[in-house]
Amino acid sequence: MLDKVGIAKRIAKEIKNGYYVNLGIGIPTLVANYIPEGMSIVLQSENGLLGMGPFPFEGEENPDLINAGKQTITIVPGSAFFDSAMSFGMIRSRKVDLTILGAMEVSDTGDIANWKIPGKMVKGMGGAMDLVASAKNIIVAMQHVNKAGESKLLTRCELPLTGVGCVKKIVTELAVLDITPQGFRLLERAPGVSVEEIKNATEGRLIIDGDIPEMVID
Amino acid sequence: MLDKVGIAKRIAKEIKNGYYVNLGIGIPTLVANYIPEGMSIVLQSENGLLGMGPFPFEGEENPDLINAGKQTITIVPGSAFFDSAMSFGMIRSRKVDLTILGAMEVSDTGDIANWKIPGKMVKGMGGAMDLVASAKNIIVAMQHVNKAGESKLLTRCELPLTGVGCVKKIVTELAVLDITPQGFRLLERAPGVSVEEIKNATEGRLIIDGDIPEMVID
Amino acid sequence: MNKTIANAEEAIKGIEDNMTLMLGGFGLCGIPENCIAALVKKGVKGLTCIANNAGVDDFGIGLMLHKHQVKKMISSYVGENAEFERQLLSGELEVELIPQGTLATRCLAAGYGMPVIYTPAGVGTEVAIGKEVRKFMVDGVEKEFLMEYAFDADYALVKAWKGDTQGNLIFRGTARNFNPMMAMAGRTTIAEVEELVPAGELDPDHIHVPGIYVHHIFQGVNYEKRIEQRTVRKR
Amino acid sequence: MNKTIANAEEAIKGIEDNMTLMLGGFGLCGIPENCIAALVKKGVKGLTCIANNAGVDDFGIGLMLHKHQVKKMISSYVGENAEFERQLLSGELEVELIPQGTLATRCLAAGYGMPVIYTPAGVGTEVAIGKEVRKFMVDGVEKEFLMEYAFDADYALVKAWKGDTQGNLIFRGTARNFNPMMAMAGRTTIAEVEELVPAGELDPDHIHVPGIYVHHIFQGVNYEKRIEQRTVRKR
Repeated sequence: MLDKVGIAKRIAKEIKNGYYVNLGIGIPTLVANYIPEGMSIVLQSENGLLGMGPFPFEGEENPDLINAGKQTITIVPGSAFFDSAMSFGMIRSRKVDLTILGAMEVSDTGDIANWKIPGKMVKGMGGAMDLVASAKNIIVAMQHVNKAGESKLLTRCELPLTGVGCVKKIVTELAVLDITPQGFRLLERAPGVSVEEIKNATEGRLIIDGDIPEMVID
Repeated sequence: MLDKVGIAKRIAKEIKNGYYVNLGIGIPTLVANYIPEGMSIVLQSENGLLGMGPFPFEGEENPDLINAGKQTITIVPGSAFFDSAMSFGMIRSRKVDLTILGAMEVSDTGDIANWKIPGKMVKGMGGAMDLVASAKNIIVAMQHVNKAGESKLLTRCELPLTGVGCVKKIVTELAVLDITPQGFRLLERAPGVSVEEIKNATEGRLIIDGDIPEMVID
Repeated sequence: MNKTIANAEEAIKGIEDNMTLMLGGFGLCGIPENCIAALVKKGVKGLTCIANNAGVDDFGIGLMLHKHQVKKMISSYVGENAEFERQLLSGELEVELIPQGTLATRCLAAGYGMPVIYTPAGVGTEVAIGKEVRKFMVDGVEKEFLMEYAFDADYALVKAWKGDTQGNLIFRGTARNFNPMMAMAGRTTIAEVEELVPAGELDPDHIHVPGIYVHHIFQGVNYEKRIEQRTVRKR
Repeated sequence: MNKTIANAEEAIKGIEDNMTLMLGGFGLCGIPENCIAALVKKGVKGLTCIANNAGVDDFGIGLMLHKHQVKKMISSYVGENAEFERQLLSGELEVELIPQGTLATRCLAAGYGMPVIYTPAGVGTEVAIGKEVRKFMVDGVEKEFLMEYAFDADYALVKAWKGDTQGNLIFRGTARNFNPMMAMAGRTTIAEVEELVPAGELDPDHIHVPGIYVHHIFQGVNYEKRIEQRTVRKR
């Protein structure tokens, strides 16, 4: 079973040289720490930056320089600032190669729910609906089951949707799966996790085709 | 009867302090020379400039600095460059207070034709259709009659239209007129021109209400 | 064409009860601090505020919420604000949540004179309820889009880094965010800047918002520029 | 993410007969001189060119017309070019004239992922023939708009003043014009610049086109920058 860092590390392996990547809040943010050495990628922050760098050294925080999670950040050489209209313009026109975000539920047709729990205070969708509606490649980082042990990989999302038929790949504490017309397809097992466990933790249609390898995470 | 300079001088009197003004090619360009001293206006050039100044001194021409007529120009302090999308964005959102342009024909309902003569090489509308479709205030500088003595102020334009129901005011060699729901309304006569002459030169509906004063030009 | 006025109080003179305002900023970054303070002091009420966020309890739009000046928020994300939550649950405050890109593009549409725009954001979700859905071909595939209207705001209140007396604006870092589009979108636009310079001192190639979009400009005072999430790393 | 390539020849390698190209520039100001020269040398034919103008007889797109490489021009104004006129009248060349703001905004739409935009330009004229007309309220009055589609171009060829190895672009003066929107609109975008600098040398607040929109960048050579209408005043 993977911890959050494990999920982040596994997702980092999906990033290819030359990618422009948008990282959501939470586990996706951690992915930036595990991008293979020597790989040249650019992080987009939808509040208006290409070329996001790491957190600043203490004392060097700049209130005019934050990411979409409102955290103080730095920039890397070759970065560019722009306004929110251009930021979502480049998202809508599919210039961002990969979007990594968290989810509360995903359906076996690629629907995603990650912004609203009825009965709880609703904070809003931020840029998530724009990102999922336009991204050419979306990887979801999420927990396979909730605290009550119920599957979050469903036939149909129960929570209000963020986007329809958009998720391409999912990395959970148990498995890597992609979305096919036939439902979730199991690609890899987390270290020490059996196919049976994944089957039991997945409510939606699940395709298990041949031997399922265990993930390799350095 | 006014010459071109006279028409330009008369139109210059329509400009108010604080106006953003777009000047078309031809007589409208001349208007810039007769803006009353001490008046603060900004000239927009739709190829991407606010704050157009006069032609450069010889030897100081800059190929990267032209107006919408492709002439070398200068800029005044406080100017700003922008791209063509923003330029027409500010035109469409009616931030430009006054548009002055030439015309081949105008109808008594405010239609304008100024871009195409069937049978002759068609060069294109440039930005004219955008300007006339959006400007909140359009003044047309034109000849009242063509070389054959035929009126260009018509009941209905014969040439292909540039825009519909958009012209507010017309200054010709003979008169100043505005467009009302009842047709052209004669406001002023050019020096030495009689109401009768204007009547004869106007094919469209013409309202002559009371005494028509002679224009005062500088 | 001098658009300079003395201060925020003078700038917001025309803002009355029940108007619709746009306020620039993302979180607390790039917010019009001086204008917000002046609005709180003036006490106008019943405002509809178009702003990406609603500030925190004791800063930004949170200060206006505390004085019950806001009738409705149109935002993409409104966390980090207990008073906001209280007013929302008690029914005092109305909230319309819309996707962040939709918010930005509806401002752009207003500034660029486009009556509507189409976006795929929110298709198939509750955001789409009551909206026109239309299919267009994108990269050879049919895709659904929502029609969204341009905003119409009485005032836009924006904050820039530098500005000149003609109203030209330059932003810095991610404090730019929604400010340029809102500046272009407001029926009347008020810009507060950290540094106001005479016309001619800004490089015309570096202007982010040309002065034609700005009606009043003033140099703000006492910028706090509070940081919402201070994150750092060790040396 | 180094997007630098050696020169125009390498940049246009992928451009084939019958493709659709966007070419930046207004008149001869800000045109991609090096790319045009390379296209002439390569001799690709049957091109559809989206460009505000068609150059003059012996410069700009006029050079491509002279070699009969252009099948169709989509422009707002095409005067100043005798060879153009000859080919048009003889039926060799097809021309679609569209309003200049429509041209700019159809590029913007492509770069910003908007399938269509609405503009009042051309309503009631022959430009509106065959197009959807729709009414929207503007300032309390109903107004008609035309629906215009985003452009879809295989390549955009743009010219900037400075650029860096990541593809970030900065323009100068009115040489900016259509270049930024075309850079954002092309499926593949090639930028030629007068000065190419390493990443980190350009101020990130001054970038007009972020590198994400640019696929190949190179430093151009031998810029002529011809002036079309030399107008001066006496000292």
